[in-house]
Amino acid sequence: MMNIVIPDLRPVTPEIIITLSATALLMLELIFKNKGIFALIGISTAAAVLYAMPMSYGETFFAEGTAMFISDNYSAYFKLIFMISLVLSILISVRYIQRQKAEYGEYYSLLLFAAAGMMLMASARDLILLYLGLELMALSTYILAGIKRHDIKSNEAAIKYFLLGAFSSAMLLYGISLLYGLTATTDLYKIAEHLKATEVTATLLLSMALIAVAFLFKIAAAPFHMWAPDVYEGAPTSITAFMSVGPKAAGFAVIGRVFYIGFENIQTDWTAIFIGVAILTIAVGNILALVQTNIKRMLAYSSIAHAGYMLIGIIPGTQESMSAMMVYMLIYAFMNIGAFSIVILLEKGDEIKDYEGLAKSHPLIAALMLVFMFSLTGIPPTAGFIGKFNIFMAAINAGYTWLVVIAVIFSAISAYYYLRIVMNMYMKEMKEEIIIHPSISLNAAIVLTVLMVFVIGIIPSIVIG
Amino acid sequence: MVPLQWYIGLSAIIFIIGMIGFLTRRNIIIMLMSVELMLNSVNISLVAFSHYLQDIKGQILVLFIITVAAAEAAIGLAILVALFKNKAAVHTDEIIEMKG
Amino acid sequence: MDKYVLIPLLPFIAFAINIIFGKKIFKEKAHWVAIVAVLGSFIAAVSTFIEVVNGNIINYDVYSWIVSGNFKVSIGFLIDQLTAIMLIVVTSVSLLVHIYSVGYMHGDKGYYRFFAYLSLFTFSMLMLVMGNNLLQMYFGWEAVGLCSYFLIGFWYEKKSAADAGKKAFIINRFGDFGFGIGVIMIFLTLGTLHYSDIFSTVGTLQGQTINILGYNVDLITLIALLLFCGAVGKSAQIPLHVWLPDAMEGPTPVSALIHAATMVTAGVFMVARFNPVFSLSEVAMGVVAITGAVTSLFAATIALAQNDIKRIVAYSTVSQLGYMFLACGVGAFGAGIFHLYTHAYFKALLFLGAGSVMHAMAGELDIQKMGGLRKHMPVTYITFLIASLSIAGIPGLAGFFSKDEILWLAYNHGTIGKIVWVVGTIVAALTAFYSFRIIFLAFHGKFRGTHEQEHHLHESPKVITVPLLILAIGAIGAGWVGIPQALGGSNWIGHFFEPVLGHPHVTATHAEEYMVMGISVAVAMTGIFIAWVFYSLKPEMPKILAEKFKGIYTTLWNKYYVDEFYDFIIVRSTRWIANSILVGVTDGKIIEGIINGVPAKIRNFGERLRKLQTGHLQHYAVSMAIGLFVILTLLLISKGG
Amino acid sequence: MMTDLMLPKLFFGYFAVVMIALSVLIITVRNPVHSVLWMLALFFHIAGLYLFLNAEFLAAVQIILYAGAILVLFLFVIMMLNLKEELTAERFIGEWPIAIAVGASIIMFIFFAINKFVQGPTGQYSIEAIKAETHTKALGKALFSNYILHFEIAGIILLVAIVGAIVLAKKR
Amino acid sequence: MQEIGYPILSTLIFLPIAGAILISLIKRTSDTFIKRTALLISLITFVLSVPLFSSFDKTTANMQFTETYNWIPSWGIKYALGIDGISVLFVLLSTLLTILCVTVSWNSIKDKVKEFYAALLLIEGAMIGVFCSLDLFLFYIFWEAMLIPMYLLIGVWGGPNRLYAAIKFFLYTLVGSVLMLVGIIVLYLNSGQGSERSFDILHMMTISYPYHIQLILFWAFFAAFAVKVPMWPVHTWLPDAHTEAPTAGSVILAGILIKMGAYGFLRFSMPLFPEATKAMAPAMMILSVIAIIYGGIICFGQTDLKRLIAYSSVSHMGFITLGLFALNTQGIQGGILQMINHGIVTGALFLCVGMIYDRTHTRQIADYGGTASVMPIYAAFFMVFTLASIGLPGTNGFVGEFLIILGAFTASKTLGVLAATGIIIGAGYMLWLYQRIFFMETNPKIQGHNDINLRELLTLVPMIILVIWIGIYPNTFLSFMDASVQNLINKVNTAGLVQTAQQAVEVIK
Repeated sequence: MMNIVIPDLRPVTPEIIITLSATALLMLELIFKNKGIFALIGISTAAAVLYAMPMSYGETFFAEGTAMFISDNYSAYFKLIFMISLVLSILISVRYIQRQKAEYGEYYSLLLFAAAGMMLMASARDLILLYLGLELMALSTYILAGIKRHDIKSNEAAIKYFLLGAFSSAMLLYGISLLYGLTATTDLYKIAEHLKATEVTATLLLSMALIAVAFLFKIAAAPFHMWAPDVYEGAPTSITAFMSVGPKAAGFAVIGRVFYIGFENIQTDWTAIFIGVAILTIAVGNILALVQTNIKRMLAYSSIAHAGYMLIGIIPGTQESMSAMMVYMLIYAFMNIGAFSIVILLEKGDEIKDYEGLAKSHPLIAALMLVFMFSLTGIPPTAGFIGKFNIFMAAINAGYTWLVVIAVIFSAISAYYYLRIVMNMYMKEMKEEIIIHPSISLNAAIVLTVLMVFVIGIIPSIVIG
Repeated sequence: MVPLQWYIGLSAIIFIIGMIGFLTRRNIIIMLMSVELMLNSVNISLVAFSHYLQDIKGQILVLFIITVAAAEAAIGLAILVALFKNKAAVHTDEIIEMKG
Repeated sequence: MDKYVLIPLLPFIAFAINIIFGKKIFKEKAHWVAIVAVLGSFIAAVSTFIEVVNGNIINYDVYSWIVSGNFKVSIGFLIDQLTAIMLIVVTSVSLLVHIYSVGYMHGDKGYYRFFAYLSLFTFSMLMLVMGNNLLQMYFGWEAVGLCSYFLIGFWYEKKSAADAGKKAFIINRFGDFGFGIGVIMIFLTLGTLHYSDIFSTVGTLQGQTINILGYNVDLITLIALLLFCGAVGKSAQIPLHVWLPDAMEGPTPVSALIHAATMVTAGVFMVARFNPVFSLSEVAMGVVAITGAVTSLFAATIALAQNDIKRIVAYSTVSQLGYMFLACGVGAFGAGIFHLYTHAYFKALLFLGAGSVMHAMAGELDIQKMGGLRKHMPVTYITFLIASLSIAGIPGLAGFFSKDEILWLAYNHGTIGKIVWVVGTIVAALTAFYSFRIIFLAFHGKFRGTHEQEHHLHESPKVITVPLLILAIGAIGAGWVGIPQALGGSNWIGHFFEPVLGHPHVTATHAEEYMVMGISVAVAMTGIFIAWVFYSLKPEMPKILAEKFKGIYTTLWNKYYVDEFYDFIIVRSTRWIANSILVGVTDGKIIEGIINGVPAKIRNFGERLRKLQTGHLQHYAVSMAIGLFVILTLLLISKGG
Repeated sequence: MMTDLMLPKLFFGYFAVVMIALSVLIITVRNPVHSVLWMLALFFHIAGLYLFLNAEFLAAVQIILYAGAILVLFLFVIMMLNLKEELTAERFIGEWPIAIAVGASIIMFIFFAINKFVQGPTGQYSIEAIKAETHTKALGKALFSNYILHFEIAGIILLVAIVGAIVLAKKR
Repeated sequence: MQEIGYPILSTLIFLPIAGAILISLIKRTSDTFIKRTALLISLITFVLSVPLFSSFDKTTANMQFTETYNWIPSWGIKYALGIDGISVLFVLLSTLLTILCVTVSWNSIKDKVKEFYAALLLIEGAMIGVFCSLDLFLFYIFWEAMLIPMYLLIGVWGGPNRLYAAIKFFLYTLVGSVLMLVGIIVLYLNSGQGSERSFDILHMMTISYPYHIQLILFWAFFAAFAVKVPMWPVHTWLPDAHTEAPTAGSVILAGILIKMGAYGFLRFSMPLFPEATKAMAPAMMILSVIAIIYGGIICFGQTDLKRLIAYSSVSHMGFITLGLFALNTQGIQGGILQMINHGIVTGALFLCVGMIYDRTHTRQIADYGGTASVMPIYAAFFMVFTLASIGLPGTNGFVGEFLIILGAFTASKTLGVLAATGIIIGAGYMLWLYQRIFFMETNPKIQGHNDINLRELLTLVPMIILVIWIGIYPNTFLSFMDASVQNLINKVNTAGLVQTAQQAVEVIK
């Protein structure tokens, strides 16, 4: 008389693949001593996921006739981004974590777990599932941030990230609980239906605010951004690269879903919030980046600013703007990880002054860094320009011209600090000998990113439309 | 019959107390406990809701929250231990290596 | 390729050759290229002149220069009586000066350069006079200005020379500013710049007015005056006369050619050329006449007190130019040009004579340090004397006829005419005085210079004296083409000009004409006599007078302080504005202040913002809480539940 | 009438007062060990409240997992650090008034919000229904059918926690 | 129009870029080989650009040598190239100047030779791209892309204060450009009236935008163009950039880069927002006149050779914008011609300055004097360019300035007169400069330097030829722009008439 319905697992295949291989890695660690193989497995897993994705379209897990897990274009696109950031992070990690004495098999499996968490977030249409995915991602990232456990900075980054993360997820839960109380369900679509039927209450706004705060924390939008610089600086650079893209993307993914589907009927309210936050984020990110001396911190602030630009994609809520935001995310993944991979390439490349005279000793590397910097600034013919152009066009089309004007002014200001790097590389004399640590995987990552930066910059049609 | 608002109020109070604890205490462990406090307040309200809504999802969520809380505690304390090994510090104002 | 084109082209070719190959190939032979070219164009000019005399007016376009929308202007030649006479003047004087320079510039390191510039000048001057449209005239106008800039500053190592050249060019620019606007006005009103069309249509503008700052100004008057600005600059009339005396920094042949015979007369030429426009505006004519009269008086008075031989001659040039404008102003365009033509010869002669003296005195210019030169350099003395007599207006010599023609026609020309006639007569006296002041001080008495100077004294070589003699012939005979009927002549030249310049109507009788002549001759004689008294009979007299009228004397000596005034008003003030206002304040403080200030502000705002990022994680948490609080405030206040 | 109307309210009143008091104690007492103990007490009361809301399984879990596992873990860690110094050290951060002000104002809003609260539609799990098949069973059924995926993920999360704890805390 | 065997415009754009890539592959030790390659490429580019001159159809105002491919269909972006009478001359000028830049840098650039020539060629490609693009998006790409190599050119091979100058140049221009970007997007979004949205300029020109939009867009584009020109009061980047940039950089800046602003006005502002242009023309003209006089007078306060010439550029560009916004044939033709002239003359002046700087390594005017005795040939060249820059008849400067003043005078007498004063001022500072450098007794600092060598001579000769050619027979060049300019003017003048007519009809009804 126990009638357990075994639900259709097809849509979850990618997640299952990635979790299985992550678990497998944990065991393999006992067998293989050469960690290179792990990287290989990780990459091939990503490939498998991407392969499995198309055949996994559909919804699943029916509770009272509604789905909880949905695998559609939206989620697929974000999963693509996750996989890209995963692969690139793995590529830039291989030699780096050796140098950092942090080479554990768990490193890779944790990366995979984090990715799994993100994928769940992207696909969840049920708040409980969403929460679990978020926690899976978050917990893995906490650990990864602190994985250089002999390094005080790494510990500090981890503890800060962890505490604040826990704090924010508590808020998220409180919001969810209120929402549950209001609607008696955790399924976004049902919530939406029910909210449409009833009139807007202050409680709803409260819960929305709480949820928004939690997500904005994840994408490091001001004023919930303050963890980012410290954590980015302290964490191992490869993880910083990963964090600056993956969790951010996941955050945007859930924002898109929850707010567009769940809170559809109070769009005006949350749009107002996001506009304010977006402006603040762009301003704070760019202005603070101006005064940094540590390149990882600078990139942290720059990534905050970029989050602001992406929020501009969220605000209008048109099909166009959403896709623009996603495209930006993709481009951002390439250029940002590219920049970080250069940072990793250098023996000591954390301080901006470490780059003085790089063009003299290593012209090629300098040139590559130059490309990434200009792409982050958004100068054509790099991908960065396409991303910005796309977002701004969507926003203006939706009538947010004034917002775009603010954004472009700040993006012009941002040129100043990106150019500082270029200036140091090309126009200053070398202080001390610059040592670099190239490796096949790292070079592969750099080549891949720079290639994409240019290809997308020149033939944008491959990502837009 | 106790009105639902009371439960919500109670959970709200505890939530805020937890929050204040998190915001004010220097000791990281206490901060961690404050977070647990907040989570519990959420649990209370969830259970209350699910009772009054005659719906079970809330309680399932509670179950998961407890699980996650456990995991969080484990990881958090692990990080704390690692930190403690490098630098005998459990106070937030002792770990300001990175700023600006 | 007809000979009209050759007239200007030959000198230009000479210039091109000399400037490119002169330094390397020709060196000391550079003059041959130039002289041959000028000779060629002289011959062409003469034959053209004969054609014109036979009543063949040449007017045609060579090619169209600038075409933009409805604006069309071409390079072309108009050779009528006026141009023809100018051609003769220019090419002949130029030729003589070329020859003269061979001796004068001998051994100068810029020898080839000098001849190149001379050729270029000849080309430009010819373009100026031959042009059949205003823009081409403007072209020649600026080009001659350029050449004078080069030649004044020929010895550029001397600061004074460089300054003088620059001064000449820039002051001319002031004149050309008006000229240029005049050109544009003409185009905008008449839609063309070609003389023939302008003169045929200008009549339609009569009575039209244009509003300038609320005043209604008669259009023709405006145009005429704007053009006259150019003339004032080029011909060194008040108030733009200051550059000409300084121009004497250049080599003497240059002074003779450019600053006596040809370029400076371009203004007169232009006014004469535009007589159809000028004669339509009483006001303009009046202005021209007054300016001329005032200038001639003013310059003559200055000339009295100068000691530098070339400067004296320069001021006399200014005053003679004033004479010519005076003539034009009273409608006696023909007389003006006639005087231009005679003046070219005797004034060139004066300069070259002065040059010859300098050559002998090893560059000494102060007539107070000369004396008794007539023994040492007879040819120079004779020629110089002839020139002085001619300029003084002694009957029979060229100067007499032209000057007399002017005075006579002025006398005939209503009230303004009467006034300027009086002025003219006074000027005649002054002219005679200062001319003979030179004669007596430099050539008579006994030598007052140093000893080595004394036995260095010698007559100049043939190549210098021959041109002097030729010019002397000009100074004597040039006037004979204009002997008035009153003296049984035919005033051939007057009639020659009539088709172009018209003929002012004469009301007065021959009797009055004799009277006018008489007066002018008399005053000339008086002038000469006084000069003889002052500088030969009682040499102490001038000193006493100078003491007596110290104020006047110093004022004259300092040329009425005009230079100082300009220096203060224009040069200093401009530099002051540039340095202290534009560089210092607007660019430096205001614009750059903003440009650099805003980023700086942003930066230190960033620095302050940075303080908030304490690294203390509870502060981060608090900021989150505050963020939440703010959001809630906005939401719930706005919604009010 | 009054009694079975009053009794639950009294019950709740007791729980509420004690819980609030306990939570305040937790975040204020100087000695971490004490606050852990107060927390223990709090958890028992929470469990009680769960029973009161007839969620007996959750009550059990609350005791076993929270009180039994997590708090013990906390105690272990606390033992690690130097309590002597801790007892003398400053308890609060310098800016605690700000923090409290913010917290207070937020709760003001929360109250403002929640008395506008309208509860959602009621589902089929009425008290009777749960009573019919025991609470545990009801929960379990849901958990292993509709929420199987969540369940698995929860498992993975715990796995990650273990891995993380090992990676971070183990000697090497 | 005659057919040419190859897609000429694309070739002109991408040959230099390819060349840059090629150069960056050469071993950096072989400097001379790098130089030779650069020279060769620039020469080939020039030769290939000649057909534009020879087989350009002067009778039509249509775009010629057009190439069109779909690029980003989803945004209606095309890869569309083409030139008309307005742009053709700039393309030629770019290809010519690049050669001279290569030769003049031959010995003066010793560090990072490879990067230098690569950057130079990249700039050339981008510049030509700007002048050829018929698609706003494409245009913007080139417009911005040029900043990168130019920034490096100034910042890496520049003078002592180069870092400041470079960043100033970059940010100044960028701020302007991003505002234009917003404008471009708005324009695009409004371009869909009765058809597909597209960035195609020719398509946009067929649409008449509502006046208020025109006004906003005009100012948005103005922000970019005015900074590039540079118009007063946003000119202050120019002196720094010019002064600090290496010779080649200054030449490119003066010769082409700042022309792009004025070109932008012609190509976009006027035909796209005719009514706004008409409304704003007076303001623009006033700004221009201020620039003329301000830029002229401030030259008297300069002690630095390059800085003085830079400020004179401000004044000259004032003339150009004045002519353009006079909105009549003479004004615009004069303006375009004057752009060419200024490119030639100021470019040449910077070449000259570079040559003497290579010898003396000082830019202070006070360190010179009497140079004419030491380097007569050089002095002669410099004199010619000085005269051209003060607009002496017979040089190219005169034709341009005269036409501009004529046009300005037609539009507004007062402004015309004020502008004319610029000619006096110009004569003042240029001749004063010339005197201080070349005349008077020789300054010991420059004693014993040898006169310009053959390479430098050959660098300057083409410029002289152009100066005289345009001065004596400008019609060669004026005839190129006739048709296009007429077309443009008609477009501006007839704009809005239709709407007003409709309104009139409304009123009548």
